[in-house]
Amino acid sequence: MSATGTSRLAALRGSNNEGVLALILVVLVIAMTIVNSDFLSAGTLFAILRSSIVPTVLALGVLIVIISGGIDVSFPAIAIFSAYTTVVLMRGSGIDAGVVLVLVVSLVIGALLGLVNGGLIARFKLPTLIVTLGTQGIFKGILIAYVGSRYIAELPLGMRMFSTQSLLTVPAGGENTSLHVLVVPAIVLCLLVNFLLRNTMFGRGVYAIGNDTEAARRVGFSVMRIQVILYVVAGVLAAFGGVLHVTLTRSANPQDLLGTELDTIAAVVLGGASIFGGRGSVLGTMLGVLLIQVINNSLILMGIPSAWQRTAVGLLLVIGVGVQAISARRSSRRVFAHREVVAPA
Amino acid sequence: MLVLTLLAFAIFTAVKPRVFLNPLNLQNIAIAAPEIGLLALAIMLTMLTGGIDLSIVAIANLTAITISSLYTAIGATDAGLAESLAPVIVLVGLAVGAVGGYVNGLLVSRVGITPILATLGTMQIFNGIAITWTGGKTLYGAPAMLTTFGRTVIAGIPALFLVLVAAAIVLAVVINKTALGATIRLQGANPVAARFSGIRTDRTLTSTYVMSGLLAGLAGILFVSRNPTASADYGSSYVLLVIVIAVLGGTNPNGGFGTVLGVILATLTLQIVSSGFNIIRLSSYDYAIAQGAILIIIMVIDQVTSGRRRRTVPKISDALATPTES
Amino acid sequence: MSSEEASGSSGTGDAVPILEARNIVKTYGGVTALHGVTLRLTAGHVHALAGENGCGKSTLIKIISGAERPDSGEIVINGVSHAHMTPKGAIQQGIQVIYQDFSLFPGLTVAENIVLTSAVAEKRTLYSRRQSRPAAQQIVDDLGLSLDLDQEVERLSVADKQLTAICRALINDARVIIMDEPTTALTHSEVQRLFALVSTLRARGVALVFVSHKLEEALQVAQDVTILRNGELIISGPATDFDRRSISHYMTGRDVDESRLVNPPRYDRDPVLSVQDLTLPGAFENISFDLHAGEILGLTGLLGSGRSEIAEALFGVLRAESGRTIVDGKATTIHGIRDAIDAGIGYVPEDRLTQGLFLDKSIADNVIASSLERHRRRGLLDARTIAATITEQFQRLRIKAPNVEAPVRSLSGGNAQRVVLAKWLANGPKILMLNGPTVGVDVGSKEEILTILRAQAAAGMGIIVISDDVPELVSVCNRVLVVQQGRISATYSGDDITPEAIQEGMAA
Amino acid sequence: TTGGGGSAGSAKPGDVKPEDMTMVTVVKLTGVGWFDRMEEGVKNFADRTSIDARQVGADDASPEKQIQIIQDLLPQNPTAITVVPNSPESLENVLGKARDQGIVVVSHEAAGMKNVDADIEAFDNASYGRLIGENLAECMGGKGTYAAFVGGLTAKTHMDWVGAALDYMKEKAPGITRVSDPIESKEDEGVAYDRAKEILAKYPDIKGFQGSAGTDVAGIARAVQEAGKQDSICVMGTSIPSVAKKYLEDGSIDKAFLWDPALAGEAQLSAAKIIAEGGSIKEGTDLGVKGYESLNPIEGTTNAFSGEATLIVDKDNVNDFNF
Ligand SMILES: Nc1ncnc2c1ncn2[C@@H]1O[C@H](COP(=O)(O)OP(=O)(O)OP(=O)(O)O)[C@@H](O)[C@H]1O
Ligand SMILES: Nc1ncnc2c1ncn2[C@@H]1O[C@H](COP(=O)(O)OP(=O)(O)OP(=O)(O)O)[C@@H](O)[C@H]1O
Ligand SMILES: [Mg+2]
Ligand SMILES: [Mg+2]
Repeated sequence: MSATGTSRLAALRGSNNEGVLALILVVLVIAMTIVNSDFLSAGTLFAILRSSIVPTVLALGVLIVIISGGIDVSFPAIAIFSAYTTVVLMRGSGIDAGVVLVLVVSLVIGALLGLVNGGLIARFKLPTLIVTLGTQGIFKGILIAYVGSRYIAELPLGMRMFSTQSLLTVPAGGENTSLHVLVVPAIVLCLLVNFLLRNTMFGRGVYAIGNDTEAARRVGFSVMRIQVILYVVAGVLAAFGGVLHVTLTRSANPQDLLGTELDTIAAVVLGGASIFGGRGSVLGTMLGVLLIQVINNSLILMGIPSAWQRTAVGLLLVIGVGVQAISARRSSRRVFAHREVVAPA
Repeated sequence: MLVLTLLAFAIFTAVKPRVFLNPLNLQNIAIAAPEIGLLALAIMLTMLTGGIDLSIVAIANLTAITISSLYTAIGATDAGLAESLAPVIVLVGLAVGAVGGYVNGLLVSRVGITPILATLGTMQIFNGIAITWTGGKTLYGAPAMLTTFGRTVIAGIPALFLVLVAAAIVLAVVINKTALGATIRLQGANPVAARFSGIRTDRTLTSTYVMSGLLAGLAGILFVSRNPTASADYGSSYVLLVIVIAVLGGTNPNGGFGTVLGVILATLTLQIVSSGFNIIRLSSYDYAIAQGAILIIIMVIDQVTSGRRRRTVPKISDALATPTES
Repeated sequence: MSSEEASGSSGTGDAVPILEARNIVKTYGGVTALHGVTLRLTAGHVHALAGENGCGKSTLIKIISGAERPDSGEIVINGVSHAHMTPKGAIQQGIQVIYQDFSLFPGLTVAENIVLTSAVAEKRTLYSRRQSRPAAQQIVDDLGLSLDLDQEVERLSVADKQLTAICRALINDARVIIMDEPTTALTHSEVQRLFALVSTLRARGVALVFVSHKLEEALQVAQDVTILRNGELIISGPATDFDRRSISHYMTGRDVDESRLVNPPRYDRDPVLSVQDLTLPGAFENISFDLHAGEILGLTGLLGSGRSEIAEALFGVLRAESGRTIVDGKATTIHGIRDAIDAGIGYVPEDRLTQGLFLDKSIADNVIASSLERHRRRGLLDARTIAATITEQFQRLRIKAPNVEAPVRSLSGGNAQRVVLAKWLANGPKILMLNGPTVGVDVGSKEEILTILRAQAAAGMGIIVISDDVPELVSVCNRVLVVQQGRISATYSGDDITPEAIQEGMAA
Repeated sequence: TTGGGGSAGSAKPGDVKPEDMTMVTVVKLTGVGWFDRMEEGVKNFADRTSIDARQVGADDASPEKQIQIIQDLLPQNPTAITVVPNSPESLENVLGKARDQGIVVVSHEAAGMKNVDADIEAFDNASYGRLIGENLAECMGGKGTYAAFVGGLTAKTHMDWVGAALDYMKEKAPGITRVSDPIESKEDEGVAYDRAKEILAKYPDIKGFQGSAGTDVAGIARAVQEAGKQDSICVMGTSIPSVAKKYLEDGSIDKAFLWDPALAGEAQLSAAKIIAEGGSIKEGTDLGVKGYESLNPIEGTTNAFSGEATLIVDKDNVNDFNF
């Protein structure tokens, strides 16, 4: 095959197999539409998009951490901690806070919690998995033991007002189905993080650290600073996700989100990020989340009996990543043009 | 790590000697530890190759369910027969564990799926199978052989604990004294070099996950031995816990380094700490806080002390790669 | 050209140094890497830093670049004294380093790797692939290279990785450029282009440090020479005062004999390896040759000629599409590395760090990595024979390390290579293929390694040396095959094996 | 074996004064509204009787943690342990040990357990489920399709409730059919919402929903409301007033069913007290707690009794509750 041909192929596939993932997604959707024609409807589409909002935002934070060569399991705790605490504070202070105040408060809390992670990891060079496993317990404990454990149904204005806003509404069948307005901030955040990772030196630094921390130091990146900042950013994103979650569910429940960490990490890795660090893209992550949401939100439509649904989710996940893994292997086959190419690990 | 275990022990002994040193309490620790310890060993083994196995708890439950339902099925027709077939039934259960592990092994080695994804998928598959199989109900009934074994105490030490000890010893031998063990560690240290050194990567990975499946199966047997029930959702809280234990025990999640002893000690430490806190009437959330704090403090101490030994830290998580396994 | 420039320069004496490292002491745990070494760099001069493997060259460089901190000593830049440097500080002072281990980012593209350092130094906040590309393109063109700027570094050959590292250092208008063995993987012509660029840099008044175990290269570019031995400064002076012999004498403290010395193979017996019409389209075509017991066969050619692929096909890394491989008279199909090893073939790969070594593992673990099967007794590993093997190899290859438990990461380049060699000798193969066996290895060790190869050959092993180090080929090979465009274009044997002959065979 | 649990071991029944008694209530998990409420009842009981009674529980509803907690209680040798099991069967062993040791054991939400001195239910799950079914059928006007949600396919009580409701429909409201097996909400309001949306998409003319976990109906109600069908669809099921309030008010939840965990907790403890003092629990026993004044044995069991403590919440009385 010709060099240009392969490079065009590679371009299609994307640096992290985004292409393949997109293809899998399309195939899946087609298959599901064949099984049940109702599947391909504005209603389902909107529902899936809506249910992807929070996972996507959370995944963005995870993505940054994973690219830097770390693993964060504390983000659900940070998310719900920030959002719930904000709600409690607002109720306590009696002011019916608007969007700005709500966001400021919760994002600051998220940033602080992220700072705890980043500080420990950067200062003591600790394994990220362990640190975040630790802080996760601490945050969760403090939240429920000292902030509160009640299910709160009355939200501050800043959250209330968006809970039921919709972006656009289309008539489908009898009634109207509408797309929730909060997809907008989700998409904006995706663009922002994408910019942060691709077009800022900080972003390059994150990739550099993930590739080879020592080499990053040698080219002059201040590894510590970047690490601290990136965990703060991750904390802020988590907090944002938490606020979106509370807004969407129209209630603040301190037990929510906890326990979803592995699924989110899976979505990010599915999106082409390497758990060993140095690789990953926002686009891939979005596709990864979308794929998992499509799977989760279509089983009833597919008429799969409840008892079999977990199995189905697992199977689809394995098949999805399997196809991807195989195609990734293919792409790493060597091409000879009388120039040596070392096959990657 | 040993220091730590003793420390934890000492503290609680000091705080509430009557209750804590109560043989009953010590036995409790020794009864709860084994199933967790086995699962932690399984995770540690897969981490040695730079992977992870999230499906172990699901596998353990499948084993438990297999044993319980086989027993009750045969028992329905002929109770005596069921009892006499107990050993066979247990072996079948163990086999289920091995098969589960084999599936993981194939996905990771042949198909080449990232372990965390492969096993997250199979975790749901196995768990789903369990739910379909049991219809979500908790099965009741297990061979008397197992239940009596579960209650047996030899020289003040619960038989269950001896199982863990035995398993640990066997695993330690496999890891440190066999070619397979060596290849597992090398595989984790540098997969490419492993390939170029003639190590059969596929075979190594497959056997690793089969072994982890077997350990999980053994844990499943302990489940039913502790109480003659089997359900799809038992032990779900163990997944994160055993990861904590493995890493706390000095296993490097990036592969290559980890020790059986470290994991066992870490298991005991956490058990001692948890029952200790329970005794001093700490709420489960205060406990969550304490556990997290302890975890981090230990790592910091370990880092500060070992920091002098190891200068350069290529990857952040290598910080705890202390080559003590050989 | 170099010679006349060398004479033109007046040594280190009068000119003011723009950077001076004074009385540097550095210890790693037990190992003393440097005690009291001083290095003075003069604007417009290339300073050759020579010494055996593990004598402290890279350590000195890492200290100047801030990658490591000295235990004592100072670094004086334009009269300003620093107790130690930081990577960022050094870069801002205009110090650029080509690290021996490249220190590249495998997941990023060539272009990104090249421009990243300068971007950091300029304290940029934003980064744009598009804008950074031309700069990278520029330097690549200056060096007349054919690097694919959009390729991920992970996918590159060692040579291209090295070229990328070089480009990265040269792109910044640095005042001091330190090259730690920059030419290990480069072809003759690439080296010459590098040197051309070096002299333009000198004209700009840049001070350069050049570390290489290819002594004639060092003498060709350098005006000043400093020689270390076991972390001690032995001598420092103008290049004109040195020649190849004297340098290797100062390095090793003895006379190194590099003359051609070969003993006759067992041509009487059947070949241990017979390759017939081996073909992998795009990589190599119709490769046929015999290798006899006791024979050392040279396989050379320009980089990318296909010489490495041939070896990798024989070792099962690649799968040849057609052709026969006959080992010890038995037709053998080699579909995987394991097949090759079972057939008694060993391979010391080109990319030592990723393919050859377990860097974080101990020397001991590395040495037995390939011979675990042979060390089993009743299913278990036999600790005693293992210990025996390890100590035997450790001593035979004279690996310089505190003990066998030292992590390979802590070894110097040459010693690391000995570990890879030890790994294979421990498995006692019939056929041993070595790709660039003495790349980055000092003259002394080189001689020792070649001696080991001769001894193995004498003991009946068939050896294939893939290399473009002509003197090396001349000194050990019974026969030399030249590969061009994936075909064997010439064969030399006996007295036809002369540097000149091989040079033009490769160039032709 | 009813009553007389304290026969074996240290705590001789009868002769212990309340001041010297310690009782521990082990719940599924702490830090959720439901069990916070139950803790209020436990405190009430402690104040009322001057018995040292406290509530403990894990940070998630997992059987293994509950076993662990009870294991760790044994050495402290309390007078009584009352427990709300996550998985009754898996507690049999450890509770057996407790009783051998002379500890009185009373359970809740676990009718049919063997190794307990008594099991106290707010009601028997069958009739509670049928009650929900009856109300749902009436609301749906006796015809149409409905879907049932459970916190988890492994949550026994939930499965009982939806099962009983379905039986009711089969017998009394043949015009009503259930669209699929019980749907799993994973105890998560968000999941309940997503599943409800799917159901609405697949069965546009669905007429009713039954929820089981505390937050199911809230999630369902949100989906229904967004589809603008709160008037045409009946949403009913187990929930907590504080959770259901806002949706009851706008009619997207029609009725919520529950029992007051505070009273349930108190009832368990007073049953334990009676047994510890040598008495026994039998038909008609008065636990001195509202809704538990006259216990009825639950058929098919020897030691399980139910009160009549079912509460039905709708938009009119929702504000009478403070939990
Ligand atoms: N990180 C480290 N930890 C421990 N010892 C080290 C470390 N780095 C280098 N050393 C030791 O310091 C000595 C000097 O190493 P250095 O890499 O400077 O040698 P070198 O002159 O560059 O050799 P070569 O020519 O093979 O590159 C060696 O003995 C090496 O083992
Ligand atoms: N408002 C309510 N009215 C009646 N029963 C309820 C109510 N809320 C929860 N329950 C039931 O009470 C028990 C405890 O509920 P809760 O959700 O707080 O704990 P849980 O661990 O989630 O238990 P479950 O998973 O069974 O709900 C569960 O059986 C639950 O179904
Ligand atoms: Mg060096
Ligand atoms: Mg609940």
